[in-house]
Amino acid sequence: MQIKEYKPLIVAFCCNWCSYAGADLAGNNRLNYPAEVKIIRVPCSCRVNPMFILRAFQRGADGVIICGCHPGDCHYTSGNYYTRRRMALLFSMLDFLGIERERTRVEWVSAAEGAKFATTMNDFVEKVASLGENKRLEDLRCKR
Amino acid sequence: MQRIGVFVCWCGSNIAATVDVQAVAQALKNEPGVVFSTDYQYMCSQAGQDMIKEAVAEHNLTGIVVCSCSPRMHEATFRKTAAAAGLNPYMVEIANIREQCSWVHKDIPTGTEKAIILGKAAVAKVNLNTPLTPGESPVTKRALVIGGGIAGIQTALDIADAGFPVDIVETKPTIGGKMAQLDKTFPTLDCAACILTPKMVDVAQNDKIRIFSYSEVEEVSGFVGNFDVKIKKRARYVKEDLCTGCGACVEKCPMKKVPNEFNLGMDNRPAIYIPFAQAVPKVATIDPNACNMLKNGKCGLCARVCTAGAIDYTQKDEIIEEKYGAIVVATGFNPISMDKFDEFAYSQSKDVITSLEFERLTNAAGPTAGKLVRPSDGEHPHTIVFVQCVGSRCENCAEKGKEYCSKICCMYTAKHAMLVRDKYPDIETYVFYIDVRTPGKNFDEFYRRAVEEYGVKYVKGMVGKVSPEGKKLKVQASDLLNNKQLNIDADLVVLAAAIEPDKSARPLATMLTASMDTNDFFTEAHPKLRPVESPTAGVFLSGACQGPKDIPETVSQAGAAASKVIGLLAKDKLTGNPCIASSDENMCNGCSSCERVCPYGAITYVDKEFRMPDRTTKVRRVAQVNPAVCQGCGACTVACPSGAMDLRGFASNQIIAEVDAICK
Amino acid sequence: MQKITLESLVEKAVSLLENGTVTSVLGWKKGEFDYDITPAVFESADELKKDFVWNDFCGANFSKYLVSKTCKSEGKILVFLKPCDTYSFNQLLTEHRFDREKVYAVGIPCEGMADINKVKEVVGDGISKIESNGDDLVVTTIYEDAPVKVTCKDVLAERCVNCKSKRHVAYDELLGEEGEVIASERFDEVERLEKMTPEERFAFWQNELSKCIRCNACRDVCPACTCEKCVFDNPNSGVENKAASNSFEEKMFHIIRAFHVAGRCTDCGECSRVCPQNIPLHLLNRKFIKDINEFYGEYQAGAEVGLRAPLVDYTLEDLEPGEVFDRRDNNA
Amino acid sequence: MNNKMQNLRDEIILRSGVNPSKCMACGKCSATCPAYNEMEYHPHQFVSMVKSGDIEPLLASDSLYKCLTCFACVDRCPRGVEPAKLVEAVRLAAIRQQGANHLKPDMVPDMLDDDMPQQAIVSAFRKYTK
Amino acid sequence: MKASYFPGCTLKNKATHLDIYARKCADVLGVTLEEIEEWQCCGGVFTTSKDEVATKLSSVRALKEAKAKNQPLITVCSACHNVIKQTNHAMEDTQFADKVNRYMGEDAYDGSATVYHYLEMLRDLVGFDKIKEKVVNPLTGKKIGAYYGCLLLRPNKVMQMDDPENPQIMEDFIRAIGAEPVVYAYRNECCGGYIAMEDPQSAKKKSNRVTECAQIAGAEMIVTACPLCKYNLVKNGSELPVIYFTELLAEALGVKEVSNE
Repeated sequence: MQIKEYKPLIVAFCCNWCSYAGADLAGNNRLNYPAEVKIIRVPCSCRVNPMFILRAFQRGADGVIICGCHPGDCHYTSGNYYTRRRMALLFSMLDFLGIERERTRVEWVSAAEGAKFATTMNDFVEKVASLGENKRLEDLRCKR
Repeated sequence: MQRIGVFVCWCGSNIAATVDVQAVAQALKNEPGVVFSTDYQYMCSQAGQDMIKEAVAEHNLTGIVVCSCSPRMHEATFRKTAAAAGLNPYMVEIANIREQCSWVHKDIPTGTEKAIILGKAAVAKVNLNTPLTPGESPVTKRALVIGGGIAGIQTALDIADAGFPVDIVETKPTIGGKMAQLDKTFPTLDCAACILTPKMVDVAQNDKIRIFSYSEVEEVSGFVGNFDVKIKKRARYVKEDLCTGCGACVEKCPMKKVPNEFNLGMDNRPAIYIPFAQAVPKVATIDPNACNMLKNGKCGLCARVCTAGAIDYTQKDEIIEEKYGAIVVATGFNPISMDKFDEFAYSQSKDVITSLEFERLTNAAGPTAGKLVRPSDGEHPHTIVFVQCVGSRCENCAEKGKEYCSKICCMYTAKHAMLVRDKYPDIETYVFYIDVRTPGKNFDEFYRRAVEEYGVKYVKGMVGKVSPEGKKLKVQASDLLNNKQLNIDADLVVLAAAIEPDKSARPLATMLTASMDTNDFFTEAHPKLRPVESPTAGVFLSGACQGPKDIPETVSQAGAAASKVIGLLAKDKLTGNPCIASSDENMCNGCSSCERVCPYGAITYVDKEFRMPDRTTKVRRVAQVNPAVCQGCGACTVACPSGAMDLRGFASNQIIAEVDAICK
Repeated sequence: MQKITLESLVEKAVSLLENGTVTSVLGWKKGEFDYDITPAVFESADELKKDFVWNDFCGANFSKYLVSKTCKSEGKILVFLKPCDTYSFNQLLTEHRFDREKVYAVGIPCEGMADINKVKEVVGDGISKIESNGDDLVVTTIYEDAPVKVTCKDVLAERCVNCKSKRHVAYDELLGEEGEVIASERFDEVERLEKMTPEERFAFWQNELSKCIRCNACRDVCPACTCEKCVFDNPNSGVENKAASNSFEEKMFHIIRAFHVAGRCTDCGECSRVCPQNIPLHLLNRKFIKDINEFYGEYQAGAEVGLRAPLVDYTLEDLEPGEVFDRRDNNA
Repeated sequence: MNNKMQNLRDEIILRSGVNPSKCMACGKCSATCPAYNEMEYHPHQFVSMVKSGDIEPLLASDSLYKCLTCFACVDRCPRGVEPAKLVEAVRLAAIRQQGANHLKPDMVPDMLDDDMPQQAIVSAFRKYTK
Repeated sequence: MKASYFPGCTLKNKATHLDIYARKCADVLGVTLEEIEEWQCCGGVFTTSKDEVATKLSSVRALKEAKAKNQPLITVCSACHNVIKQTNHAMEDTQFADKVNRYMGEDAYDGSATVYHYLEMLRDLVGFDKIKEKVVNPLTGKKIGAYYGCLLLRPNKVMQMDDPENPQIMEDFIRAIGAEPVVYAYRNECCGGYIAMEDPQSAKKKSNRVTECAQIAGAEMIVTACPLCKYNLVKNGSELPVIYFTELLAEALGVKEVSNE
């Protein structure tokens, strides 16, 4: 039997105006990043409800990353400022509960930063992969 | 249950080279709700779109998933296709298997596996999609222009020209703005008054335009197409409808020692005044801080000499409420204070002046009737030093200057130096510059003429110190090209002060919920593609409130803003983006969290009566989203603890479905 | 041990009822046991004189009850508020959750409430009677003949040991003396947990939260949880209550609940008081409060009506989520 | 720029805390410098020469000892470049070399007069001797 | 009010007047100046280089003592003030402070002492209004040009005494003692400083510019806080008398003794 190489599952929430476009640009420029990263498009990073993040973990995601416009560049002027507060508190809480802090991240990626998107994802996947499977937060029923 | 059709695009080899498109189509066939699945070379082509339309008809589809390039590319295309096939356009979802899959992954198994998961997520989402219809709101066909300088004037004229009524609100007693204070304009050297005052008269005579001078905007509520604005008309103690502008009061007023702000304090005016001869409206205004009658009830001379009976010492500030469909900000600029740059001795010598003061000093209607003399002693200057970039391009901007280039100084300084040399060839003129920036039609030619034909001495370098000594101003400067330190005995030093947005802009931006940059310039909706619109719908930008601009640029931007306003006012109804927030009244607590995070002020509260299960009624405060104002960011949906607030098109259960599909 | 007497409260309530200021009174009533005090509405002097209770177990925070009570009756309701209750009172007003006009709030001093679990640790189970006597509680059990004396101070509830304020931030009338805001050590326990390794923390919470039986008592008593419909009761939310499959379900519930009340929680401690499994739920809320204080400046929910909660606010200079940990590592 | 100069340049930038790339070449430092006429290389040249790594001529120049450290260039620079700190860093690079002290104790007696304040002597030593 | 006092080398030798009158006036104004015990040289000039640690140690010791007593540190000599204040600022950088504190024995110092120049003390701690009240011999009619030089004002980011291009503190001081300030452009330009030692010619040029400029503006006297400024101006032939500000203050407050120069 072949032992399957461990590949983490990463959910990336990307805001439509900057980061999703940044991811598109990474594609346009053929900048590779691991296929484990699956992007969900949201209008703004402030649309990301902590529930979505926990749900992802519950269903077996090994890492969740939220990407939005750089502070000051939000298409909706202030959405990412709320994201910044919410996620700072949420991530701190997850850490408080003993969840590895490397499993969560917020990164500001502009529409022009295709390269940053790719490096960020490479780096994030590598970090999460080194932690191994997400055991502390998953719902065992949902395991493949 | 939806009946979903899945359409997998090859994009030639763009997708097909790394993703086994047939396998994707095959895999998605088994997803819940999917009744049809196929692949094609170019889905966006006419043939591809026809394929979708036929499938909709044939399989009675209710939803469509297109696995193709980024939705930023062709979402609109496929929505149109759906609409043409009789589906609601918002029943389409795109799985991005090109930019975010085939182009970034190398081998076919990986690409195919991911493409299938992305397709599944899109299918999961479409299963929960509901048809969306954009909301509509009416448009009040009247525009408000805030600021009556050349930007505001031009915008108002253009809007009125299209047949829409316009109101101009101007804080000063007259419209005209900075341009009215200028002498000549570059690069053609037309006299500013000659080209501006006819426009001011046009404004006064246009029956579509109302001018609220000596007034300010007090409060703004509402939204695009439906703004409610309160305008405070300050008491000028003169009845505008009666005053004929004859000037008898101005002549007779005994209080003549008030610094004249129109001439930047270089001469005095009476307590009752008309800023300048061509003022519009040509109506006198009493300065309440200077008028003896208003201060202590002693005088009343102006009332006695006024044959029209226009003087009214009891006049009070008046609040005017009006509805507007669009608002144009044209609040303009001011030179920055020179207080923090006293190495140039601005506060130590009257003969160190700013460029705007220089304009007044050379203006035929200015304090010296256009005769260029030293302000300190009225003598003819022999050497004039112009210093550029004072306060512009400063790194330590927080305390002193501005980080940006003020853009207009290079050209007006060339103009000043040239005009001096033209009129007074005996005067030596030096211009100290860091760079001469002259991008603009006929601009560089103009600057070269100043140097080559008029003999203006341009020195690359900066002035380090100006020392008033006796009657002279000792100017110590560097000449970088000759690697020398220069010491010039000047009679007049003119500082090209950086310009900054008018102080009224910041509170106005708050009222309008329009965003600003760190320098207090209004931000445009898009720096290249939407340069005259604010991100706040229905608010437009004209002139230097958006960034430093010269007159030609201001006028063209003013016209552009006007055309945007006309485009808006020409509509009877506005159709919005249907992907907006909406609140479930049965779950809403009325806690105000959503209202506080809404960047657009789209959320209001109403008390609503609810029937309870026990047949009693209960009145509760619930949130309502104004569909015309909401832009669909979703900030409120997370702020809402009860989950009453959701975002159409990106509903919580849709996103959770995507998460589940990806994590499954 | 409470300084203010039962008689004075009843007297106040009766006089306000009789002079027509209020038409009902929200107060405490004995439940199954002496220590099992439940909130009750009284509408007559007789009822008050018969059933109204005030002792060291009157911990219940009435603020939340105002949401439903003010909705129903037309007349005014009298509510007795201990200092910590007034914060919830203000917070609910900030969120427009009840009509201030329909409430007559009487602030009463509080010397701290007893924790029955701590009493039981001393005297054991089978308590049949508890009476206050000066600084002591006199406890009778069915197993012992002689009653046992317990010093109130020794059995003070955790939230009262770490009382944050004896000052009332809202009332129409104040009985007794006004106290002061206290510099409490309430974050010490949070800090202790923060200093553990992630593994230790995970083990701690795994152990605590796996005790959760999802009875929803914490939610039902919480004055910040006044949603018309909780997301956990909403089948469309994706997180509705279901049989728990493993400990993560509980974690998710408690994280989301803490997040929903973050910035709005006044740290009244009711969640931990009512938890039948004695899970220290207040620590989750305090963690958020501590973080908010550290990241965005000191903030006490409910200190004033109309405060802008930290999660619906921002500054341009807020720290980045990634900096949270750098900061903690540097401080450690 | 050879390796040695590159190192020296980096060291000077590190020691002074000045980023010469911020300079926009306005020349205000040289315009305001009271010692300009005594200097072979002027403040703006210090900035541009350090930036380009052309440091050897500066090390050899007497200009190093003409700067009065009056900080006029520091305060008036619109870009916050702080040329005086750069001059100091280059001077240190020169006088920290063996035998390169610019002021030696035995030179001092001839320079003194009765009124010369102690401060002058101490300062000169600080600036010229390591 | 008590304050720590750092006189510095020159005030104990060539500029005794600056020191003596500073102390006398402080007594009159109700400020007790406690001289730093065993103070050492301030360092003479501030070396801006980030790797110079030893040159700053003596200033740090003085700062540390003031901090330990929890009182402000008062300086009079412009050079001392500049060096101590810049050192104090440098100590706010923790990396730099770490290096310095290795020499400081047990208690580390963190840059938290407050340093006042005597003039700032007059303005901020005593108040010019109070000085006005205490003046017994107002110097009415005297036209005095304040000479700041460079050290008091620059670098402004650190010194924060006044607007470096248009300072008012000395002018306000001159008004407080009843005289009339004369503003002239070179009051904040360099006198030539320590270059006077090895290049007196160059120092002369600079000094002369200052005095000329003051003279043209109509000053009858120049007042300064710096012994080196005074030396340079006087040595290079100032036609105007150059006086320490403390001496003028003493005169106005009536505590100046008959000259024994």
